Amino acid sequence: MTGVEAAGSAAAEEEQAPDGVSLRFAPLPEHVRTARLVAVALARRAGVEDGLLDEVRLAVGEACSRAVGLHRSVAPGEPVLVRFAPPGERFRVEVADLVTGGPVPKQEDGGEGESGGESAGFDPHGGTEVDMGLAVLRGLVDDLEVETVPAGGVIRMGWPVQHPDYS
Amino acid sequence: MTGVEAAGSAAAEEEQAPDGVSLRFAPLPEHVRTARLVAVALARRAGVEDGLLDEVRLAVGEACSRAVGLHRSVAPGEPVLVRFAPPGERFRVEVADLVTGGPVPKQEDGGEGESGGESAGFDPHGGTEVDMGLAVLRGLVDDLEVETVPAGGVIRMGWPVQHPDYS
Amino acid sequence: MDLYLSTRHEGDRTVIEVGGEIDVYTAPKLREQLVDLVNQGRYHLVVDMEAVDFLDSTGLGVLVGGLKRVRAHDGSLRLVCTQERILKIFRITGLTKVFPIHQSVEEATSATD
Amino acid sequence: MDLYLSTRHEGDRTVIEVGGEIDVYTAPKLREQLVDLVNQGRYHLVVDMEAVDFLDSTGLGVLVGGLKRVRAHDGSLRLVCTQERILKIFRITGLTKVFPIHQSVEEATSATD
Ligand SMILES: Nc1ncnc2c1ncn2[C@@H]1O[C@H](COP(=O)(O)OP(=O)(O)O)[C@@H](O)[C@H]1O
Ligand SMILES: Nc1ncnc2c1ncn2[C@@H]1O[C@H](COP(=O)(O)OP(=O)(O)O)[C@@H](O)[C@H]1O
Repeated sequence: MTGVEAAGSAAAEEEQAPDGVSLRFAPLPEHVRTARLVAVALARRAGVEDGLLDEVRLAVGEACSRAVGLHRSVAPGEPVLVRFAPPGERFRVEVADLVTGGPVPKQEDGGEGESGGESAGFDPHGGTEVDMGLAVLRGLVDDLEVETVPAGGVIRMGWPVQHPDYS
Repeated sequence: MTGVEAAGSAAAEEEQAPDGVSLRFAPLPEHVRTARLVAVALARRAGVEDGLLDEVRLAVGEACSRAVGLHRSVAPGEPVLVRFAPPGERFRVEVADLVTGGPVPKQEDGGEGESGGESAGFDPHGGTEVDMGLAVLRGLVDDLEVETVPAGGVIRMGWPVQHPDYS
Repeated sequence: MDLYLSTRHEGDRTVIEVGGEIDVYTAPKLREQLVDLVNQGRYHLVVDMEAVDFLDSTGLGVLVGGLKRVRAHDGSLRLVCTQERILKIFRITGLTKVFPIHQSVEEATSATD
Repeated sequence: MDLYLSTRHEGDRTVIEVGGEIDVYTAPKLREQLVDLVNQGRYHLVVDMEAVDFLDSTGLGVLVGGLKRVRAHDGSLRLVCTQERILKIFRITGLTKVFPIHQSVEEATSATD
């Protein structure tokens, strides 16, 4: 967790002076791919070892899919925010949603997705998936923090880097 | 220019509810690569034909390099903003800086770059380059608008798409 | 990269070859395919994941949904997967206990347990 | 993708093979190489751009800077480039009138105009 503190809860607040990179996107599945692409490019450049890049790709994708899922039904007009910290001893990423305990109330069960007419009750944007996403994140990422903040929820993740570009 | 109007000058203002994707980054050369990567991925997905992707890559790179160059000497703590409009009849991109006629005053000549000790007077972050960047943009992009707004400068670009994903 | 699907029948078994990325963007396509097959009365499914490059929890969710559907008809859903990075995702979510995972399509189509 | 540089001398000419992306991030490396060569007294440079994948105005600026430097010593800076998408960038900036652009390294190293 050590490397994560410095970032504070900046991602959940308005981003005033990001000294890294931040990506904001409408809660659409296709943009999760953009976030994955950016995450891997930045991780590689930050010096995350090649063997960990798949983990970064999957973890950032999961965190973003989860935020997209949370936003889609109740806050489709609000963007999801991903913040990549500037180069340091760790490669740090924060994914913020506005739904978890945030200004936009979370639905009791995620069952009211847009894909009505489902017989078996599996809703790709419902609670099952959000939980499965968290299960993947918890199993995958050692340096993981899932927090509820006034502005919503933040998932913070960190990975070691081999050669910090700046010190 | 038709496709560009809808976006207004949103990129130059605070981004309240981006329904597309926006990328904010510290004015560092390496982040220009991130912007290029995102631009090409989004352009491809938006339906910009393959033959135009090189143009998108170069143009977005030029606009971002220019903004980075403008920020570096006088506003290194302020981020550059790139905004990709949601899918529509055109693939629209805006790159905003805070220096051109903006809150952060532009230096008279860009000659005070960090690379002192240059004998031949060519400064990679100086005015020459900013002008060369504009020359490339003007020669390259048909649908180009370079505007000074209260918050700084905005470069707006648009390209045709073959199959708008949403209508 | 997109999702590629190709389906073939072998007796009462149906093999679905999946390639590319199964994620929040493409998973609906796979779900549709599984739903269609069940609606056509195909209740013994083998999902060949050897050409899958990326799988996330949305993809897992679709597979779990498929399993629920075929089980409602006393069917089966078997996976073919030998890629360590894909297996890892089933392992950390405990789904290796839920899905029979096979080393080859032959093994999966001939399994009867 | 990064920038790759390799330099060899042929008589009083120096050939600099450039590969990869010349952009705002990598251009300083190329500039340093050109400055070093001029400081070593190499005033006749041939920049082989056949393996360049991407070139932006920062790269153009570095080449123009190199040209200024060698000219201060009555030298020359010739380019080897046949890639249409790279040539296009020289054309739209009017730099085809500033740089001699050759079809091959052989042509460039033997040119005397
Ligand atoms: N619109 C997109 N935004 C972000 N990343 C994308 C996008 N499309 C594809 N990618 C990612 O880029 C990588 C290469 O995909 P590519 O083959 O270029 O895409 P496509 O199948 O659209 O041609 C993949 O890892 C994929 O996740
Ligand atoms: N840190 C980065 N951010 C954004 N784009 C990058 C980054 N590094 C490389 N790219 C882009 O990704 C593409 C493929 O480069 P790749 O070979 O993956 O990079 P690398 O040389 O760092 O391994 C290139 O077009 C390059 O511009």
